[in-house]
Amino acid sequence: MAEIVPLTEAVRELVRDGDVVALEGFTHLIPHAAGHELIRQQRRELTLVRMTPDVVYDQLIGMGCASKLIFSWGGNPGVGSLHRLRDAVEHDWPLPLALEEHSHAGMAAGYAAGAAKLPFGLVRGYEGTDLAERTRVGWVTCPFTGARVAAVPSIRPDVGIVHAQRADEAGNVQLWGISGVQKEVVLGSSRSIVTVEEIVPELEPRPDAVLLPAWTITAVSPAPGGAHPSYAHGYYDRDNAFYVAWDEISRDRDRFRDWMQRHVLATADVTEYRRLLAEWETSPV
Amino acid sequence: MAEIVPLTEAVRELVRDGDVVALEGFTHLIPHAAGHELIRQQRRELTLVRMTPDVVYDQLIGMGCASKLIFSWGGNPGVGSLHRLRDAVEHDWPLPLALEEHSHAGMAAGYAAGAAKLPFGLVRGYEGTDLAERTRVGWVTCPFTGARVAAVPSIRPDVGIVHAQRADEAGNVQLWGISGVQKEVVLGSSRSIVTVEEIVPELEPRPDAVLLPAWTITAVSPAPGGAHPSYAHGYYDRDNAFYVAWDEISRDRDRFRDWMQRHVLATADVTEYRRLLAEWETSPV
Amino acid sequence: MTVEAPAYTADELMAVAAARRLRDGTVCFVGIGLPSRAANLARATHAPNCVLIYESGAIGAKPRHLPLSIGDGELAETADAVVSVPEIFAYWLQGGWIDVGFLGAAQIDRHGNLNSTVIGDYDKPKVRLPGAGGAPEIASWCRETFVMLRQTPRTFVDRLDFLTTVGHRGGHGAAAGVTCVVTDLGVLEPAPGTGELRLTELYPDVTADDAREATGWELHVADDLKTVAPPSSEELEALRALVPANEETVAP
Amino acid sequence: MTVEAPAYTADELMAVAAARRLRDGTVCFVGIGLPSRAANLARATHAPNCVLIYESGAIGAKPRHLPLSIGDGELAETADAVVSVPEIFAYWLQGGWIDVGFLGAAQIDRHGNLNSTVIGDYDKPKVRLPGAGGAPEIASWCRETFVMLRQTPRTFVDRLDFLTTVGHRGGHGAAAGVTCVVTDLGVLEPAPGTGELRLTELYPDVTADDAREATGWELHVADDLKTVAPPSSEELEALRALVPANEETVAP
Repeated sequence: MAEIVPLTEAVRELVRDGDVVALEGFTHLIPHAAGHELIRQQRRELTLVRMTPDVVYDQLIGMGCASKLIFSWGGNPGVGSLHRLRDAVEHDWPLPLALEEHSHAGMAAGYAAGAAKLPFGLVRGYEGTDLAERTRVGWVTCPFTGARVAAVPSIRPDVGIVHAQRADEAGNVQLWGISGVQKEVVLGSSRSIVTVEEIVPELEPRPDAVLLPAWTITAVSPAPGGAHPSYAHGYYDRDNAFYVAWDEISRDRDRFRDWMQRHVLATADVTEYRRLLAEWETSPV
Repeated sequence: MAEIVPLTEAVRELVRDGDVVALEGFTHLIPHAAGHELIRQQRRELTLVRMTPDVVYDQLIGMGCASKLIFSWGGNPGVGSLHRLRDAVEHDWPLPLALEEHSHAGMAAGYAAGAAKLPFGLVRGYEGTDLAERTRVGWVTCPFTGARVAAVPSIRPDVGIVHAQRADEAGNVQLWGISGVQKEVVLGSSRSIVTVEEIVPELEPRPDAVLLPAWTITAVSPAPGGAHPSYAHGYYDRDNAFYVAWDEISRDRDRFRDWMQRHVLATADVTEYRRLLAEWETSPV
Repeated sequence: MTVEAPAYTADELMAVAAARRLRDGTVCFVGIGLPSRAANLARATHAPNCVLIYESGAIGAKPRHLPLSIGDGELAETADAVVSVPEIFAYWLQGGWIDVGFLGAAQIDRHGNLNSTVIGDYDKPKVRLPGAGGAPEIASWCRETFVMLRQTPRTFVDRLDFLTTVGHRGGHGAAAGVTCVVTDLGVLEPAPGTGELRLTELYPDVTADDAREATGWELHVADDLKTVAPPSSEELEALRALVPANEETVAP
Repeated sequence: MTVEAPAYTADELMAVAAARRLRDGTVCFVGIGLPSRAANLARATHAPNCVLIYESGAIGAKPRHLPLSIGDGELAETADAVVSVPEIFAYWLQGGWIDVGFLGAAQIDRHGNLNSTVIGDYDKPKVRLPGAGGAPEIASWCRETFVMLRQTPRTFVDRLDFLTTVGHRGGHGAAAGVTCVVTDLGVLEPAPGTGELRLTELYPDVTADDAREATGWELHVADDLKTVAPPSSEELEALRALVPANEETVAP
């Protein structure tokens, strides 16, 4: 049953060095505040799982939190490369990063299998690609038709972390808009943290909403603005300028570290981070 | 792209003798009007697929439309037996009926696999039961863990038939409330018919709604009241008294045939059927 | 049956006995009839935060009256969420989120295995029953499974005509299988070690011999056989507010 | 490139050339950048009933401005439905409902196979690219796949560094694979029989030799090589209403 606790406490209690951790959110509701807290608490040797690594994993990787990445598309959407991810893969900086890469469809099937507590998921794919040699994919034969179908390993993280719009006081969570694999990652993980924009007295039903009952979640932590630079549908827009700016900030190791020091390590939480960022936006570095 | 056509025409054009036909709707939105039209047009040798055969299949089976039934629970919910189904299985009346039976979970996985155009679905089940010997179930081995997992055949009907609350004039369909496997059966079938309570100018988004775009549907047919004695959430309630009355009507072969003759064969469509039934309700047989 | 002129029916007693076994906050997977009655009674009395999940996809349903079908409109209207049937089985039931599943059956054996498929031979059935429904997976994937069934030699059999649902999973572990059978005479639970169902509780005015006579195998009786307290007036009142007294119920 | 002082950019020409190939009512699976531009241009001009599906789960999105990311809020707001990511891939893409999928890549070979994984050796990459994303399944499951890619010897290569996506499915059948490659010089299509990509259309003021020089394999040219009509003012106007002229786009 979900406990409502501060994010610092949720991360301290629930995420251990060496854990398999998935921070999900498909372009929407990316749990940046939770990512920052992992960096502040200096988690190490994490296996990070995420379909679209994005800026949040660029930061975690660049700060040396990860030893392995399981992913399907690792770019800065609409902008270009993730420089810290590339630096880790191309030059082992700050640490070597093992990769397990899938296609989106394969990884989505793996998350669905994880939520269903199946050991693997099925996808008609991988055949004929070089990816098949480089990733964890197996093959099973259909007992009825003899067809060969690709099997992808079920994704069952130690900790699943997502961001949502709302929770009620009992810890039930509601999110809406593009919902990605958030339901799957919460249901498929051993422990889960959901950061939310706000706690409200009642969760009114809405179109295209996903509800996660309190009894499927370990911790709910308020983190208003916690998806920035991603967005929270109905709360704030995507900070497209930040994604463009990140290309510059992250290109250089020192500049990246300075930025992280100032904006993440030196801030206590998402509120301080957002305040600092608002200053930065009026006078860009 | 869905054409909006009368139900008589949709059934005439799209359902052939010998077809595999699934009329779905899990206790809610059961497509009774379409079932009646199959009976009026005297379709024969159908393989009927449905998780919960219910009264609609009792009628089709008793009227000799089916040669095989694929199902997972065949009773009159809250009342007892389906007497026509039992008579067919126990005494081959009016015709022998081959059975392929699953558990709900197996059949739901088969529908999901059908929608995903996979040859089979996975379920952690069937092991140790006598069902495994009596149905189409296979076994596959997880390439990662060595675990044995049951494989159920994908359900890909020739024709999928469901009932929904609304369509717009372009043939997009919206249904809400308990949504069962309706999306899966429409997406997994070669052809599909959706009967609707009404055609409206615009489909407003609602909580827990399923939208089926016009380009996934072959025919949309207006059939107001077409779920009776099942219900259409937001339109009319379940006719619980009818389900209880059906126990009596269907128990006897002659009485069953008389009832079907009078209420289905002698009526032209769902409107006439409902009118007749309203009379019957004021003066029960 | 030696119970005379009870102030309550056997169905009511069964609902009360099962309801009492649900702790507050328990996540229950319920079908129609007695299970729905028991779980909703628990919600209305000592366990207001029991979570009811119906296989039609209604999660956290809070019906004011008992539904006649697992897909009744009131379930969707009062639910926290309604999901598709493939999802309820894959993500929620197989996903391992359910504490207690409820089942009925036509036959049960000493191991808690259940038959809801046929009486007689499968190919030449004497009685064709509705079939498996959700039963096999409920017993496989819920932490515990409660069976609710009237006790007669025809239902409590030495040998099932068909094994639809594996009930015997030893009564412990993450998915313990059948952990209790609530009948109209008392309660049976798996014996430690063997897992064989034995009589552990009796209703008032019922004897162990009554239960033995109603059982098709040699029924063992626990040394510390308990007596179930009769329904309190509060329980009966809550139950009758949920169910019209003359209502027909046929599981599931 | 021999095009001088065009009244339009190469990106605009590519978007126009691809948009023209979409018939009204086509169901498109689009990524960000040029594909989204092309499909939305088609919607704004000759094909108002084109259906746009984004891999983020937005079905029937009708953005007024081009999204910068596949998950932009406007996509969800204007969509007929928003479904989960597992569902969009399993039921809709693998389900076979998409007519045309769009892809970009870092490298393409003469068979239409694509690399979006690495330049150089996989274990010691010179450039680590973003990876597969939805590309392999888009090319496998859409009826046709359109590739949009600037034509240079570095991108149109004799041999891929990594085969991320199988493009070559013969150009026919239920899932035809890559059926056209829209570049900044013209259009390549699979030759009947061999399926090898050959030049079938050229933009105004571009020669076949320009295209040959920009290709890392010996490029065959169709006998009936056509010239693409320059963008009409209506097309350019519609396109510029969708995209700010100075906007950066990096696929996908």
